[in-house]
Amino acid sequence: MTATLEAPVPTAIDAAVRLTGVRKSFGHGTRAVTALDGIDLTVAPGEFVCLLGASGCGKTTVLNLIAKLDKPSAGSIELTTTRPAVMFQEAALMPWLTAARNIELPLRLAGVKRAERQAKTLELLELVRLGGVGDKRPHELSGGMRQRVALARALASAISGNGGKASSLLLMDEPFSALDAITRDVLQGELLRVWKATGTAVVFVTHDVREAVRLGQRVVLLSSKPGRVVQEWDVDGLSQTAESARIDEINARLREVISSHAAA
Amino acid sequence: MTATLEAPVPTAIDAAVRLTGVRKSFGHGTRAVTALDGIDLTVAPGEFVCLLGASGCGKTTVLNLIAKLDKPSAGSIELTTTRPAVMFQEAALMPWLTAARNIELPLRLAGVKRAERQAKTLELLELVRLGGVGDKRPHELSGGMRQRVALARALASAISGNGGKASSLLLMDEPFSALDAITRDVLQGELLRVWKATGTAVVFVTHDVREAVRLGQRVVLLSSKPGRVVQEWDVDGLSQTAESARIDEINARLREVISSHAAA
Amino acid sequence: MPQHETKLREDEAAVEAGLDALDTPTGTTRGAARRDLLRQVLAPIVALVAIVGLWQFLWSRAIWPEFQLPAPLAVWDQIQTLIDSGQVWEFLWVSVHRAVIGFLIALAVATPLGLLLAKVRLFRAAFGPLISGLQSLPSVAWVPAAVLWFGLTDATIYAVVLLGAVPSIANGLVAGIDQIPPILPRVGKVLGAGRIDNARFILLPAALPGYLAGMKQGWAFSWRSLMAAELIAQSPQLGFGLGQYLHNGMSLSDMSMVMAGIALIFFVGVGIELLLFRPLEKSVLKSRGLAGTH
Amino acid sequence: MPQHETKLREDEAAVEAGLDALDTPTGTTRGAARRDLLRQVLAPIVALVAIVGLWQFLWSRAIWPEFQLPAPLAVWDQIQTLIDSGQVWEFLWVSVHRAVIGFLIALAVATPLGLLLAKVRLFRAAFGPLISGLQSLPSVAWVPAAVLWFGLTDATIYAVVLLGAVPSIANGLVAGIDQIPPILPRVGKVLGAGRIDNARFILLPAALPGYLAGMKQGWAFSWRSLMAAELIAQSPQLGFGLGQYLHNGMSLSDMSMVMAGIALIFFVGVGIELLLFRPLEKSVLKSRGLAGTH
Amino acid sequence: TRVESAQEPTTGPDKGPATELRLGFFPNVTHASALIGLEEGLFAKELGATRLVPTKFNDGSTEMSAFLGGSLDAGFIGSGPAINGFGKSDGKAVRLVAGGTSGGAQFVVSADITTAEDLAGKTVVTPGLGSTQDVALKKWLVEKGLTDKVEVTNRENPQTFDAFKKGEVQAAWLPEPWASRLVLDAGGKVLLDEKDLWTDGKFPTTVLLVRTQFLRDHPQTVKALLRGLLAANDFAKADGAGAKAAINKQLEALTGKGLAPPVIDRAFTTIALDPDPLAGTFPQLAKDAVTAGVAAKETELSGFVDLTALNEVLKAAGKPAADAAGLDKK
Ligand SMILES: Nc1ncnc2c1ncn2[C@@H]1O[C@H](COP(=O)(O)OP(=O)(O)OP(=O)(O)O)[C@@H](O)[C@H]1O
Ligand SMILES: Nc1ncnc2c1ncn2[C@@H]1O[C@H](COP(=O)(O)OP(=O)(O)OP(=O)(O)O)[C@@H](O)[C@H]1O
Ligand SMILES: [Mg+2]
Ligand SMILES: [Mg+2]
Repeated sequence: MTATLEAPVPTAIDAAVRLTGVRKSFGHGTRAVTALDGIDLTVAPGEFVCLLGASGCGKTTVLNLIAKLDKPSAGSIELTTTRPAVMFQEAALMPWLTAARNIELPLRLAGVKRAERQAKTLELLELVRLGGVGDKRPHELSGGMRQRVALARALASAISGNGGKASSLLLMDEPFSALDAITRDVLQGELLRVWKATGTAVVFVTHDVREAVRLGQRVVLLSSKPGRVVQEWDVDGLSQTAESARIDEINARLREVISSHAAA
Repeated sequence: MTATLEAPVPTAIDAAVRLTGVRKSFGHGTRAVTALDGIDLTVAPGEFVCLLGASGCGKTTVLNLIAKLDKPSAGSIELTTTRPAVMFQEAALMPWLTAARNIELPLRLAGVKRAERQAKTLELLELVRLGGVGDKRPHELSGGMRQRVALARALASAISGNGGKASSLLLMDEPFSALDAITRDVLQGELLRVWKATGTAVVFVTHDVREAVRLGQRVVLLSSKPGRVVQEWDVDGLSQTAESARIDEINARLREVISSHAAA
Repeated sequence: MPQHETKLREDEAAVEAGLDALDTPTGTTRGAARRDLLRQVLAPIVALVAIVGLWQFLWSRAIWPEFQLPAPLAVWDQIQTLIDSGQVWEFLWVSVHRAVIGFLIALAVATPLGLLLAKVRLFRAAFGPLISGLQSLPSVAWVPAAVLWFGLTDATIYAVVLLGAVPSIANGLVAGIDQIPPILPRVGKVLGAGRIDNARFILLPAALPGYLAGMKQGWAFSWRSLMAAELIAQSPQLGFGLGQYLHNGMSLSDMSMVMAGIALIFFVGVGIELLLFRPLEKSVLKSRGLAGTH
Repeated sequence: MPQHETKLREDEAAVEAGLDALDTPTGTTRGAARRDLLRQVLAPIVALVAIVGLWQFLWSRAIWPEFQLPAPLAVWDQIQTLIDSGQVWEFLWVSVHRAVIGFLIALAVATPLGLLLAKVRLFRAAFGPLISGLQSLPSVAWVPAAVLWFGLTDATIYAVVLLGAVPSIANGLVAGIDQIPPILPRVGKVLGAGRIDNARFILLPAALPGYLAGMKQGWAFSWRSLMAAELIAQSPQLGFGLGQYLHNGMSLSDMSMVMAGIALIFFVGVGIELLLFRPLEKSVLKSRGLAGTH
Repeated sequence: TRVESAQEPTTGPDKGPATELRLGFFPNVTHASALIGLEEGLFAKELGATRLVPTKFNDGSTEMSAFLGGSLDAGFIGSGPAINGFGKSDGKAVRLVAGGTSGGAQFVVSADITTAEDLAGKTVVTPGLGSTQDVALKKWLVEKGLTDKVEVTNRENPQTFDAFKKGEVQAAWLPEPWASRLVLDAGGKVLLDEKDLWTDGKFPTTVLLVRTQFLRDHPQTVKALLRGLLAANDFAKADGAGAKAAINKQLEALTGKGLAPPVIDRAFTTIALDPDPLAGTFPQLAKDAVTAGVAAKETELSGFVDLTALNEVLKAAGKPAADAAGLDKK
């Protein structure tokens, strides 16, 4: 804990995550579905990558593979970071724990001391604008509130996972989908702040092109059936106008990809 | 099914739904939370109303009350329509049924004949762009696909619920939140088509002001803690420019309401 | 037609509302809580009184001779005698403390066993069926073997109790774990829980409702096995418990004594349910929003 | 330090991978399926063989006298004799068909009972504890009463079986229903399901995993109660089942016969588990994505 | 507030032979008459068209329950449960119609016990609370003044046998063949033969009970049963070896195994098959139960014995009548 912040040791690969020729099929025989086929994707340490794609194209599957929750059917996945922190598409809160205890859970698993844990939890609750509802159970929360608790938990996991050290990874699956515009704005800002402060790499799935461009340094578009990387855009440090042009461009391409799929 | 479409019989009240002074608290004693307080809301037969509000302000609670899934703590709720069809915020699919059978369930409960049921189900699957995955179980679907199955089920329920007759009601809780922009566009179009064809009243919860203005005839903004109707806007038949002005106006008001709450 | 339908629907609604009203008396929060408690206590008593009333009625009609259906009062007299002589406390103490100890040991053995069964596929394939087979062996079958192996000691009794309760609790835990939404252990994994932490922080709490159900069945097995063991193995070393009392009633063909024994065993079962499992179950379900109010 | 940690983590990962490999042999789909089947069948056999081997070893060390621990072969001889004389089929038929009939009746009674208990609060408050109390009454306690009331007929046997199995299955169903995510019955309600439809299309299927677990426990209760009931007496009306065979072994104090009886009862238990409950359970869990591969 | 019972056995007309006779017994040497009669078909022959349904029981109390529940018509049973059952049904359910076996119970102890005094501090086993042997032992202990010095427990006979063999138990009062097995297979010796406690060495071990209602309705069937009983006893008297073989065959069929020849030989010497129920001993037995502390008050035995049928059958066979000792009248 008292270790000084070290710069990430440059590896031979110099990538936080590298997927090479990854294929993933579900099921056997005739019922088999190939969700992903030939995914190549590299995320540099500290990079913020946004994944876009049609509903059902395989974005969640990519995150699961990176998090080692599933095994690829073919291809390889290399991770040089610490255990990634994941925010699932569903809130997936432990129904027997209060909101605060849910957030505390990763800290507890990481062996953080009680007092520190509680302080951190309170801080995170405030961050997701849920101060005061820490003692509520998941079933007493609204959908958006649950999503924010899940976000806080993922952030707690990200903090505890790297013990304050660099070269960590945060995987987020549509983290703001159930939030109103204002709360979303605030949380996007908070996320960027955390990202900048910790230098963690982020893979961020969203359906909102505007959000992707605003947050990400790079936007990756997946096709569907099977999922493949179709195109990538560098969206870092764009001016206001360039940003809105890029949004239109991506939107157009997205429409093209999705319609072609619908036609197929 | 062969009955001719009748115009809704004008009732003395002439409202599909009327909430008068509705209050709703959860829990007892010191842990009690007042989610809604003094909600007055009228939805005319065949009207399309969009509900907007901060995360956790009570939108879902309003829908639950209208659907008679909860009882108000005070105030009255009158319904002149047939049993409302509801699309919940979660997909809430039956995990033991395939996608197709989930969609078929309301038809089955309504006693629709087998052949007709199946034809209808196929049609609805196509409508939500899920032709071909009808035999998959919910856990084999992506988040957005599940949401679309839930949408198809709600539409099936809406159709079966009024037996083709008028004066029905459709309650939808963020039905498109997990969908990509293109699919969402398509489904918004389909929803409008269904609405126009059946003359059903719709209460539609969303966080997307643009969507609310595009779809709704009226937009209702709720404040939070406790939820109250703050303002309403008529957004029917606006021109392109009027629409975007209205969107900005609503957004500003929303920001105002939500920040005031955050400050409180 | 619509008019008619509406009428019907209203009637239905009225009926349902009536049922609901029966179910959930409305009122102030405090009043509701008190009424809830009252119902918890009163309802089983009323049901019991009704059953005894029916019994008394059947008896008074003299449809069956006294030795087939003794009078409720005769049975009560037996119990009264036991209470007056203070013996009842000895019986209850001997049996209940044994059942509780046996149950706790069973719990301690069955929990790791259940976790292994649920989570190590090979172990489950190999031992799952054997454990279920073990569960279906009647206690009476074990008693002679256990007496032969352990003599007439408490070890015999505990062996018989464990052979019944352990598989039942383990199977309950396995069923509970099998029903955990798979996303929760996945969350545990990404949050950095190892095998032990996963069991402790995710699997066991997540499986708790199913586990509790298994524990209830396990308790029933413990208690039944204990009674069977006490019925068959009798000796001063073993003390004198409810099973032995029941056995004496049977040996003497004394129906009122048999019924008194059954009544005592039954009351212990009901007591454990009301004092232990019911509150546990309620709080577990309630804290998860599963209170089942509908 | 980080280096070291990484090393540790890798080691752990290797261990886990090893365990996983044991758990889930990778390979082609067909191969995997075949290996899965093989494991289902082979693993319990290997486990059984190991247990018998241990037994043989203990016997060969002659730690206990023969009448306490008979040789596995002596027990096998007993079974062999039964098979040769064809008697074994009679025993099995008598006992198993009774247990199955009893179990089915119990299921038919317990299902509506469980639904009522789970869904009507007042009913649950009144009868829930009584049913649990009933469950904790040992079958042997009922035998004299049942003989008095129903005579030496199958009715007695079924009464004893039902008194054990019905509460168990009903409690299992209640536990299953209690664990249903509340959103599902709500969905049922908005989709227009009445009380009956709700039970049929929502509650029962949703509670199926818990219900199945209860059924397994209920089956164990049926089978155990049946064995206790079969000990009562032997007459042409009652047939000659496994329970009677076991009892004969006991009254001859012939350990090898007792063990043969236990073995037969055990195999029926394992057989029912492997042929009925295991596949049912697997398909139910699998179709819900709960196959528990992790 | 109970209405007058309609369960008084009705004294209707004789209903002729029954269609079915359900006969209870134990697979035990003390039930020799039943086993021989069944094996040799002697009951069936006499019963003719009445179907015989033999029902094997494992203990007296269950058999008594079957009687009380009306699912048994006649049955061989120990004198203890017989008295007990009669008392429990207020003298209604059953009648004693004949004797079965007398003798056949011994007090077996391990080698180191030679006198009654040696029993102090030991545990003695009997087959069941209120069983014939249980009562006999407890009464004996009272007479010897050992009641508080000796612990009496009940175990099933086979368990007692195993425990005796393992040395866990040093004394047991058991019926045949278990007394013989303890002596021959487990190294026990006889401390006391129950015979020696009774005048003439005769006491009822097994008797034949008939359900009162059945006796009223079908006296002919009961007589046929009794003729079968006499035939079985005559068979045993005429052909001792044949009788033992018959018993062993029945045991084998019923329990899967017969008795070793030495055991059955020895057991046979201790018992006597006698249709006389020795009614005169029953008041004493009822008293003993009170002395032994297994009954709170002495069972009122008047009306228990009904030897009308037996004496008719005996007379027809040219044998002397048996005496009901006054117990046949209310
Ligand atoms: N466990 C599974 N079994 C079978 N098929 C699956 C499974 N999980 C995912 N799939 C399939 O894989 C494809 C990709 O699913 P995935 O969840 O990755 O989509 P997604 O891009 O996250 O979509 P969404 O935006 O709707 O969340 C889908 O077609 C889905 O049906
Ligand atoms: N069962 C419950 N018990 C206690 N509190 C509840 C319960 N259900 C809802 N609430 C509270 O009521 C308030 C409104 O919840 P509701 O679900 O209606 O919000 P919402 O407007 O739908 O929010 P979102 O946009 O996040 O879905 C919240 O503060 C929530 O905590
Ligand atoms: Mg997804
Ligand atoms: Mg909501």
